[in-house]
Amino acid sequence: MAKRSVLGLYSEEDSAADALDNLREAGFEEGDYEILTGVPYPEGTFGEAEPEHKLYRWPLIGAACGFTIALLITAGTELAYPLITGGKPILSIPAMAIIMYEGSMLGAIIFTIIGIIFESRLPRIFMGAYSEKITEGHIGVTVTTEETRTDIAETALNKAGTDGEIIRGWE
Amino acid sequence: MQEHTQLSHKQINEDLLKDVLTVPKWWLPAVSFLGLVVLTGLGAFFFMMYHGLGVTGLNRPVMWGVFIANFVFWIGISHAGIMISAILRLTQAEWRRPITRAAEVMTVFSLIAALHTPLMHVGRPWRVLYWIFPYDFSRGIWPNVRSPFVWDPSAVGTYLIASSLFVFVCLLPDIAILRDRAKKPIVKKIYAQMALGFRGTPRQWKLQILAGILLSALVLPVFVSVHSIVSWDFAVLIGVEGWHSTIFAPYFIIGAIHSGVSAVAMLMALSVWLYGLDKYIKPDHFDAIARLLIVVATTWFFFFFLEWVYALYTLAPPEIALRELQAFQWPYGPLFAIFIITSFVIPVPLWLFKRVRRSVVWMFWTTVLVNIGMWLERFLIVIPGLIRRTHMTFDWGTYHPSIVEILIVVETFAFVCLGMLLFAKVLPLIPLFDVKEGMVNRRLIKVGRRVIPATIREGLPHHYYEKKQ
Amino acid sequence: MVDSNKWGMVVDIDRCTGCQGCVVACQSENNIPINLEEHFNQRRAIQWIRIERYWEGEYPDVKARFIPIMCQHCGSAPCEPVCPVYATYHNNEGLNVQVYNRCIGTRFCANGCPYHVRFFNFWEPEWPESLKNQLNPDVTVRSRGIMEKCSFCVQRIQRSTRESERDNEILEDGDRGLNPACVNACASNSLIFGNFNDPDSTVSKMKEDAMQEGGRGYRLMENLGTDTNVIYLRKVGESVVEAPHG
Amino acid sequence: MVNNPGDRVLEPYVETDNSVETRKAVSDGLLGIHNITSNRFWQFAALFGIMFIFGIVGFVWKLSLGFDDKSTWGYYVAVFAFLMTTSSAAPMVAIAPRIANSHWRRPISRAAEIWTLAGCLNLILYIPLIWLLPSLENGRRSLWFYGQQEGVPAYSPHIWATLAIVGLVLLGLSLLWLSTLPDFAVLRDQGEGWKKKWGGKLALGWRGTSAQWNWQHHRMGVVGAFYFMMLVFVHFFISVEFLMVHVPGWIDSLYPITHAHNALQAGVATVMLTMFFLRQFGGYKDYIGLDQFWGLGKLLLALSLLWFWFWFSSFNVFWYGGKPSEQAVLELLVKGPYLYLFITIFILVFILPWFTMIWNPVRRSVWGPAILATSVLIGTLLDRIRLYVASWDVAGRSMAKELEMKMQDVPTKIQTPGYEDIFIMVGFIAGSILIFMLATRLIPAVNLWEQKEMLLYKAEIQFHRTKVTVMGKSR
Repeated sequence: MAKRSVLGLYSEEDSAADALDNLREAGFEEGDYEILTGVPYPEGTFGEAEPEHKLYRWPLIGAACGFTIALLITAGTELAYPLITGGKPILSIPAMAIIMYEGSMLGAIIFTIIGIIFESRLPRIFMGAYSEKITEGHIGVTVTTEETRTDIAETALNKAGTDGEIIRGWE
Repeated sequence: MQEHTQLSHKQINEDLLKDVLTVPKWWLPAVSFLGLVVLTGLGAFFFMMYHGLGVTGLNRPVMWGVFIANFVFWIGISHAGIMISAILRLTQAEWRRPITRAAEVMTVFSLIAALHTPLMHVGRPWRVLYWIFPYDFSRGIWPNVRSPFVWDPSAVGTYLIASSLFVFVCLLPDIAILRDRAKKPIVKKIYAQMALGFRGTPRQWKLQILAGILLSALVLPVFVSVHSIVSWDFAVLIGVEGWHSTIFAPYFIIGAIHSGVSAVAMLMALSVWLYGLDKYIKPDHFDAIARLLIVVATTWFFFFFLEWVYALYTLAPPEIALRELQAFQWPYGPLFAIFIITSFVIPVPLWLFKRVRRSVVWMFWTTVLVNIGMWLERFLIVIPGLIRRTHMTFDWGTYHPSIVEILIVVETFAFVCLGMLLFAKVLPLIPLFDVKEGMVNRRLIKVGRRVIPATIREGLPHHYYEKKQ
Repeated sequence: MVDSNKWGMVVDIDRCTGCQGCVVACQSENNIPINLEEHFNQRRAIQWIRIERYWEGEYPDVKARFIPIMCQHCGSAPCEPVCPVYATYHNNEGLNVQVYNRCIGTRFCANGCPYHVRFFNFWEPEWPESLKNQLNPDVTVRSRGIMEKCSFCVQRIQRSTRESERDNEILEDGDRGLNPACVNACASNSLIFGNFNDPDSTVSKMKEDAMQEGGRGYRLMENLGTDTNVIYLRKVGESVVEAPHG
Repeated sequence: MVNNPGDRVLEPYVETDNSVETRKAVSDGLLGIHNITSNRFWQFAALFGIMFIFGIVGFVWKLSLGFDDKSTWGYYVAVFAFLMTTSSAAPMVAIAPRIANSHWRRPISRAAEIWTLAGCLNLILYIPLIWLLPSLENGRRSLWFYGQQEGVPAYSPHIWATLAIVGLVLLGLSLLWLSTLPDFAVLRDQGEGWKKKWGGKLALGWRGTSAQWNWQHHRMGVVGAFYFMMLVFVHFFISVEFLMVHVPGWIDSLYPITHAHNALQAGVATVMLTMFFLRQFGGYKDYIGLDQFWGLGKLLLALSLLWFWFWFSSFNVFWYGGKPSEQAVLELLVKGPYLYLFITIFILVFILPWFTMIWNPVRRSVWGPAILATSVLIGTLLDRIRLYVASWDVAGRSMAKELEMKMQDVPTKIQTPGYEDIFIMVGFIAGSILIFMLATRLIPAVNLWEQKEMLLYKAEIQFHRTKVTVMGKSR
């Protein structure tokens, strides 16, 4: 079923926080509503729940992959075409170590980037209810809910004293 | 920061995006001129490719010339970005905020510039792909992983990919601002695509902050490895006196940081003059970076000293002869003197004065001097080592860079400037959200009559303190 | 004849007259581009083997000493591992071979070589029309942009070994078909070529008594530990030219 | 647009709780802990004292054995170098963050500085070495590369090294004294008995005028900077004159830096361990928090990564170059008889700290950093033994004149330590700990004035719906 999203704009941090309280009273759970800000505030400024994430896994997985691939490439090429150069051993560990190191770092970084984008739930196709005032310093509270409950959300948002009109959008 | 102006977010948006969304007068002529220089350089490259490397000044003992010196120089500059942004992010230095992005962007472009010359200077550039990629599947021969020239692409490639992705991720919130500010619908659409629908939810912000810290921690080791590997291009060779020295890796790194951080100071001065960002880049920033430079330069000088001490410590006649050539014989003697004076003797004592540290003009010119000196340093590492008179009597030479080489070297400089200008046209050089965060987190502490600037620290969240008791 | 060969050379400095015959022979055998005057002025001349001349003593009693220098075919060569594309490597016959097709011309090897016997083709090599037909068909004509160096005339080694296998006769030591051009051209027999793995070959015998205590034998730049396959024999007589050491 | 929060240019003032009461509370609390001396303390002090006496015995015994056979002196020099790399490097942990003006250092800095007192032991250990160093007369390689030139004192290496080491100790003591001045004043005013007396003597009539504070701040900065430079130079001398000159062909221009870096790493580890003991047994639980271990942990992680980088930079160049002389040096120090020792060191000093410290929970704990600090310290001790015993063993073969070492010159087995060596090793390490313990009786192990200064700059405030810490930067 189609979801609607409602956005209220606030000029005061506290009123935005109040809006969250009202929404909780109105029976919306975490995840139904979200705070939109133009600047990173300290965690829990609006009494919102601390977002969970598993970002720290990504670089480790990436490093493991990169390391393995680099190991396969280096050792594989040396063994597949065993040419003696400068009396160095066929499997020259220090030389391999350097490339394996770079490989694991590359893997770690690429996976971290993917992890960051994935964990912050991007890319997002539909913006839903959004206002350009947010990047000007307003604080937005958006609620995503069924068609039927949008009015409840609106009243809850209004009670905290929105500044300007309520914006509705499709999810 | 001592003096501080609280600006509204609206104000910040207008200040920092005006040159992105509109065109300054000087922009078009500057870009077209630089573009011309770049095209000339590329023309010179194709000329060289058509006639062979005979058109350069290279000869039998001197197989590497200004190309490689230039390569090392640009790799050095490229270290500034990570140096500034990563280390200052990790140490939570507040003054990093307006600087980081410009530095990172410079990293990306100077890395590409660095890649120019070694790829151009090979004998058969049209076969350069075999350098890194499999030569011939049917015989299964791949690059020789024992060669430092295979370590190089792996390291530089990693560094390039990493830093450009780093820049992109840290750009997301600012692209979102551009998306909201852009007037033309088509431009708006493009920015909207690039912003990936960033809306600024707490989760997204938290991951932004984490990205800054985590990626810095990951890129730092890469940045150390890159220049070490570049230095091993020289240090592994036993045939050339003055190259086979274990200190090369740290020595190159610290030299790179020296020239790189100076380049960042130049960049700051230029962005103050060209884009009028004096509201954001304050004398305090120059002061801080100059203090950093004093430390870096002194450390660098100590490494330089060690390298020389150990060269002479061997008491090997060829080594001593080489050092004489480097330091006292024409034309390298004067170059050596210029290098020492410009990269250490003049700037460092000047930076000891507060008035110099806090003046844009002084900082600009001193850092320009440093970079002249550091370019010469690279030149003096590469060339005399090859020119020196060896045991094989008939085999020592001289080297004059030809016009072709000079054109290509100039091209790399123009390329970096052009890249920066183009970037600044489409995306802001100063991270808006970072500056805004700085403003939000800024507090003032009154102690008696003194007002002390303070910031909200999120390094160790408060509940850790609670856990502690 | 032993199964795996280790080709090498012994150079007797005492016999060398510095006649440059080897240099000419090498030029014509290996299709080395003609070094015009401007090539020398540009310091880009190519000589796979060259005669270094040292003056010894003070005028009037001054003596010229000559030492021919070609690729030393090092056992652990500084030039080999630095090549990113395996264009130079050590083959199982003890030769330091250069593969022209693989070379992309980074010139790393040339910097690595302490003997300076690696040469880069800065220009496209050219021959006058009259000389087009004297090019050796067994040897590749190198294009510009790649490295080249002494190969101990690998084409001759290959041919003679192939032929000896074909008519299964033993490839005897010092066979003129086997010898590199410079060795054949040397009027004073100061260059001797052979197989170090074959205990009764001339070179092995010479090496044996040259390298023993008090012998005349030495290697160039022994302190670099390059383990070369070329043995030099000191000058005999009243004044011994101390050969250049590192 | 009054209702646009972006236009709200706020003047956000913050109140910090630096009232007289809180300040008094802090100083009283710290003084209270400082004044307690438990029996356990005396028991341990006695134990270390006895060990130290053994050390003195070993020292005399060693001297009685004579200086002729250099190869037997390796362990002795190793102990000297170990003390040099731990106790003399510890103050850097106070100096560097103080110059960077970071707050987490405040409870740490004093303990780090007290370690300089142990530097006096280094002086005692150093004296015999003067007779061990070969002079320039026998044409040995020297940092003063003017071989046997005229007009150069043949003993110039000894002179320079002595000056540097003495200078380091003096600088350290003056640094400690400078930073303790205000606390001596506190002892003078609040302390009782002998502490009051000595505090009065050492405080030099410190009254805390702003001029005095300014003077003290700047002097500490200058002395700290000089201490760092001196430290680098001392390690430069030690690593060259006591290590590299003895191994012909060991031309490793990076090594002095490596030596200094090992010192920094070991110094951080020392301070970590000190913090751990002060927190668990010293009663400073409320003052030494997790973020101290956190900060130190990050330092140790960075330094451990650097350890590998420095080692590999040297190793790779030697391995690739393949000169016989360099191969011999590698054979001596890494591949040869010391291979297993080296692997142990590699694990203790690099692998362990690296793989554990990358985990934030480990860095933010109390036990994690302590255990890793121990492993780093053991590793560093073994490392000193590996390097010094190996090189002095070679020196015993009197190859100082030669420029290069041949493979066959490389010793095939590790020198076994004599009883006197073990006595010295145990005794002098115990001695430095003893000095530290006794020093903490007079000098507060967590300094008072920096804690009180902290009150001015740190505040816990309510930010809308959350609590945050506000940190001010004074200078």
